[in-house]
Amino acid sequence: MFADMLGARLFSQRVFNLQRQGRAGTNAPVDGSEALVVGAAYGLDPTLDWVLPQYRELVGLERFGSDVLDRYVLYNIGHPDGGHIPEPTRVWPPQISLATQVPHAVGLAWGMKAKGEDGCVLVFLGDGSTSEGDFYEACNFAGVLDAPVIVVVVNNGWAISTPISVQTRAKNFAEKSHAFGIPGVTVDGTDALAVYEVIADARSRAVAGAGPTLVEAVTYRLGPHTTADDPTRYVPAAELDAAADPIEVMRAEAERRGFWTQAWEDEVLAEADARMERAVVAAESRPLDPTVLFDHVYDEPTPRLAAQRRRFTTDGQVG
Amino acid sequence: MFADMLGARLFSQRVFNLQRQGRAGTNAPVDGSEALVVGAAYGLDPTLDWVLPQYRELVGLERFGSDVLDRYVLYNIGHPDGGHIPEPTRVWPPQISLATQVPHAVGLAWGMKAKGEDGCVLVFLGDGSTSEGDFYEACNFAGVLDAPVIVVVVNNGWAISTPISVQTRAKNFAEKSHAFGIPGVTVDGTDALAVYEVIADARSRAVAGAGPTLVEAVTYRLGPHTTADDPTRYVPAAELDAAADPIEVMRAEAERRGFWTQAWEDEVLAEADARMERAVVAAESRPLDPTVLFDHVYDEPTPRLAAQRRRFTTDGQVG
Amino acid sequence: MATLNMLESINATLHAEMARDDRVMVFGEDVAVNGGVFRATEGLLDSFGADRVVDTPLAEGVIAGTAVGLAAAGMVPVPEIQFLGFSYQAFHQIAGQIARLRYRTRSRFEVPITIRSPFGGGVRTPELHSESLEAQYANIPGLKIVLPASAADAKGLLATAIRDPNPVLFLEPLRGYRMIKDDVPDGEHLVPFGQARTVCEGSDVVVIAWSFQVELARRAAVRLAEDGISVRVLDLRTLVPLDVAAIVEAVEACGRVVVVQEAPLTNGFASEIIATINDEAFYSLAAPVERVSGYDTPYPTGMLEDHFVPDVDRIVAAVRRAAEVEA
Amino acid sequence: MATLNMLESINATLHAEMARDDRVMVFGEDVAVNGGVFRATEGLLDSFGADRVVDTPLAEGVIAGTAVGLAAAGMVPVPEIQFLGFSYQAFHQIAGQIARLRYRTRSRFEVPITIRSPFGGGVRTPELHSESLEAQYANIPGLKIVLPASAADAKGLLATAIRDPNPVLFLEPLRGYRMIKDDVPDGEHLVPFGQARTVCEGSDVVVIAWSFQVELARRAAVRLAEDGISVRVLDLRTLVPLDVAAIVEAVEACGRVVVVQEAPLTNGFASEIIATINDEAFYSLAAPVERVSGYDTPYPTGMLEDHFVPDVDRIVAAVRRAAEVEA
Ligand SMILES: Cc1ncc(C[n+]2csc(CCOP(=O)(O)OP(=O)(O)O)c2C)c(N)n1
Ligand SMILES: Cc1ncc(C[n+]2csc(CCOP(=O)(O)OP(=O)(O)O)c2C)c(N)n1
Ligand SMILES: [Mg+2]
Ligand SMILES: [Mg+2]
Repeated sequence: MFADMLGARLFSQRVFNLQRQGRAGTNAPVDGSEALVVGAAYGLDPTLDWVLPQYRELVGLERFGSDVLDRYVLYNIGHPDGGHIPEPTRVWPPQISLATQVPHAVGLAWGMKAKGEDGCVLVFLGDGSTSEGDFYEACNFAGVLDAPVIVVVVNNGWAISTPISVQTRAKNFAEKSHAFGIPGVTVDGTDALAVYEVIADARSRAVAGAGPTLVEAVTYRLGPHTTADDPTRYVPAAELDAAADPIEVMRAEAERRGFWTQAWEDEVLAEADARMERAVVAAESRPLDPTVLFDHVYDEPTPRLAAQRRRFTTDGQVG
Repeated sequence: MFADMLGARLFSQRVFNLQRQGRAGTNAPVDGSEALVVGAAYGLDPTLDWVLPQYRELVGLERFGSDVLDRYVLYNIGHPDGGHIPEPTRVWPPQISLATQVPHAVGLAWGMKAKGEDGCVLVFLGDGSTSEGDFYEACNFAGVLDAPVIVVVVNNGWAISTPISVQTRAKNFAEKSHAFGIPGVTVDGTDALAVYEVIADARSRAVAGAGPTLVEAVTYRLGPHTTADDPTRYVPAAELDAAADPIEVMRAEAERRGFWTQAWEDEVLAEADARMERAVVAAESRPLDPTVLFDHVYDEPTPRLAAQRRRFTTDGQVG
Repeated sequence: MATLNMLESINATLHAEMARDDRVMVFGEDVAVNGGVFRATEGLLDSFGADRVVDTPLAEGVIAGTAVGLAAAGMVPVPEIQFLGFSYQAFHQIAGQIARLRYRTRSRFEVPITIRSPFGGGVRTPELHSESLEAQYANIPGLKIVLPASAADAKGLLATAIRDPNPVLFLEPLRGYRMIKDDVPDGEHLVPFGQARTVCEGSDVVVIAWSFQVELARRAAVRLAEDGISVRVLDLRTLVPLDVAAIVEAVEACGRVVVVQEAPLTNGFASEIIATINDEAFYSLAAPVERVSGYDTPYPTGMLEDHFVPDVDRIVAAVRRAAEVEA
Repeated sequence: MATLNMLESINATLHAEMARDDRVMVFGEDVAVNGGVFRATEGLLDSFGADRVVDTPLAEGVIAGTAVGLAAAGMVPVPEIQFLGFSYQAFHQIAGQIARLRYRTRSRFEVPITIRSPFGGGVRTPELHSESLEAQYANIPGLKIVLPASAADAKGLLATAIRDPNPVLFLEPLRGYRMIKDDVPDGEHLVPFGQARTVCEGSDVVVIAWSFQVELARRAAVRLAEDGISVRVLDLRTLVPLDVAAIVEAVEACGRVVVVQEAPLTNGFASEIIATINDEAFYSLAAPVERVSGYDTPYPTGMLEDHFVPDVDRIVAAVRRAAEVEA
């Protein structure tokens, strides 16, 4: 798990830097959430379970297949194929329209249950996103359906500049489970093993037909919201300094247990670096024919769309 | 209160019958909710507080002014003025788009607080309507704002044909208050006095700046959903028979206390009947110039709208 | 060949499609036990069981949103939005998600969703039950928009919609649910999208319409025939895809055009028809295109409805205006 | 007279309007402490305090919905939707409630709400940040739709919007936030709605545009002047109300028309412009109206954006096509 966490942070920083170099668009670093994303991933079965991320989490899902990162890099450089994470990888692309992924996850879980498939669905959303009606409608329906879904609220303390105190007066985000009549758990999101156990547990309940679980993973956003954000305008320095860094937590733990050596970490980082380099090279050298602009609107283009494509290829005009 | 309850049922039945006679459109009878609507109304101050109903409740708000019923009759015969409950009556017209009134109520309470006005806002919605994101978003924001609002869930067991077991797995609707970090109370909606006390209490908290309260009033829908509904298709007869009728509850209570006489009730009903008759006559004789179709879209019609109105009055054409 | 009203035709088609493909699921508010508030889904629960015919909580957003996930799971979701006006509560899922999922994922996920919803005025329904919103969806690429005007088409278009691997808004004219009655072919009957239907031939003026307005146009054509004005009525059937060829052919044949819609005038779909004619058949126009339309007001209350919705008289008058213009 | 970019002009106008009328409230996601993700609301919190400048929970539906109640309480709400694509989450409140409250209540309740929201492409924003949705709102009576194309108009139109007792969608071109810079009149400056602006005079072809496309049209006009094609550019400023008179006047003067929009082609607002010309100036057209538009695809990812959004070359080519048609 630690290796994946180290990788997650490195991948995230590299994507962040690509934006700084004008090679990628706006993106949101994972900083602070490495443990909970990786811990959750290890609590699932990548061959049976699905993950619907928000956007920060994709760098930590290496366990679900290398396509996740490769496509995430493509996504961030603005290549349309970045939204296509190929079969059989059971991870959805980033969701920008916040909380809309929760109904999708519930529907997917409902469908899996209807088809008698094993496995479950895990969906991530942020603390701020819990204020959207979609979160509530979906969790409420999941309860009624006994859907095999795990809803993970990544409580990193902030929604851009908005602190959780402005999002809700609920005691905590796990408390919201009372509105749905489903179990709610709060876990330390900087402790990968604790998250792993909570998710593994929720998963067994889900696949056993015991229904959904709401998990609040508490962490702290150690970086800016995105490449476009300046957190010094609103994040209290003291609060930030006091926040635990999951990488350090894990390193200390590994060291205590005698697993960790600097050499090992250096090697992991070197590998991750090389792996990321390959992903970036592959992404930036991936060809793109502008006419794909017209593909995948429907399975077959409508006559009007086909006509627009023809004009586009001939004289770049429409009308 | 009992008189208003008797009136509410009678008014509601009369409007129902108007539809049967082709003199009114689809409408929803109050049957079963008389006690909670009247009890709630008595817990408020009509000169300071606002009520935002769903649709069933308007017949029980006589305490807020006779305009409420008069306009409700107009509304049901399809007269546009039915949506205009004149100043100073602090009641909104029926809301058909379910739960959209809850954000309105929270905004109104927010505005009253911002202006330092006394008073609070009470909003009704049904058990089914609590499944809408608007209910959740609004209650959650109300908590953050400490808005002086009382959200009353009229749990009459049904949303058309859908029982509450299909709406949610929450233990009860008051439980949903945990998601908002606000107080939640469940009260017997067939007991007008109990409702009165709960609302009066929530009101003092609201005006004292202690914030919102979620009230679940439990009752049972004794009639069809609306004039267009056939409940025998889905309502279990046994359940219906077992349900308490708030009018009978109140009558028994009044009798026990020695207030009630048949003569008194007959007189109340006779008055209510006459009062309703006046409302219907006034409504049906109210003139309507078709060109008002074009009024009140904006404070001043846009040139295009004015042109459409001109064509309408000359040759009834548009384009 | 049986004579059915539109509601019977839709109900029979849902039965047939659910029997044909066990991936088809019907869900929404009051669709199961109650068989739908108009009985469009009557009997489905008994025939196909509670796993495939499901009453949902009262929340349009999650009805549309779960359809996305069900589709990803390999199901063929046929959700119902009880009245089109309440699709507003699901707009972020329909316009923002359902319409775009295939494009966003380069077809990793298909979206064979058919959203059924009744709409349309003239029958004294409460607020937001009557609104014609097709134009508000027509500017959203990725959706197909289907509006049957006959019981036969209700069958043929609904079957095509359910089998279509793309999201379809299937809009049912509630005024026509029982009023529209015609012969419906037995057995397999598929009407392809993007093929307009010529309801009646004519050479002087073409009236272009969809949904219930087709019936009004037909009646207007009958009345105008008595005065020797030959009116062709074109039922678009689907707005997306649009049968541009049929429109062009009709405009070239008649030279004079009336478009009928119940939606408000400004930026209703009639505007797109006129723009399309401008693009493709400008030189065939002998007169400006006439619009018969709702007005730029919210849908009014019952006592004013009949003044708002287009009627036969207004269509007749518009056809006369078009016919009178000197070429 | 100061030279400001659009963002500075909007920010200054919000300051001025809040100072003028203490009923004005600004609220939305990240508008207070952070001053908005683009800094459009920078400094308002310090100047007017936490009761009038409020960070809300992350929920567009309730941001729009509470505006209705605030208006009923006598406030003048100026909510921000952080990006127009997320107004979909509030569609049921904007289209279903805000646009209709006055009509439903026969003006018992007024709705002096101005919803500010940035939109528009070309700057590599994430999904649903770029979409041009004006046409999806234009078929909803009761709303006014305002799209400034200059810093001066941003001031004059925003001040008018905030003072207007009707709901206004005030759509800000994020591509132009810093790029568009011009002289902004000091002090009181109100631009009335429904009065289009002639950006440059011309007699051969009129290009009709709004929002950032006006800037592209202006550049195209400059380039075409070099080849002796005289192009008039008309900035509509507001789509509702629409300045039909100015459109007719321009069509009569030029006879040839190009309409530019960034939204998808089908049923974009350009369709309504063409339909309006058909109604009011049909006989003045010397050629079919040309549309320069986005395509009927969802808004694409960054690497494809520049192929989707209209550019100067496409406008120039369309003008040439219109100019070349034999009268
Ligand atoms: C529906 C919607 N509204 C607004 C936004 C703009 N936005 C992007 S990220 C963000 C904050 C999200 O906060 P949170 O849910 O806590 O996730 P985090 O970024 O902290 O991981 C906002 C408001 C959006 N993307 N989608
Ligand atoms: C947003 C919305 N969705 C659906 C409907 C259709 N509809 C009208 S009443 C109703 C049931 C309402 O049930 P509930 O909220 O419990 O109120 P009740 O009628 O029981 O008082 C439904 C689904 C509607 N009016 N609005
Ligand atoms: Mg967060
Ligand atoms: Mg109910």
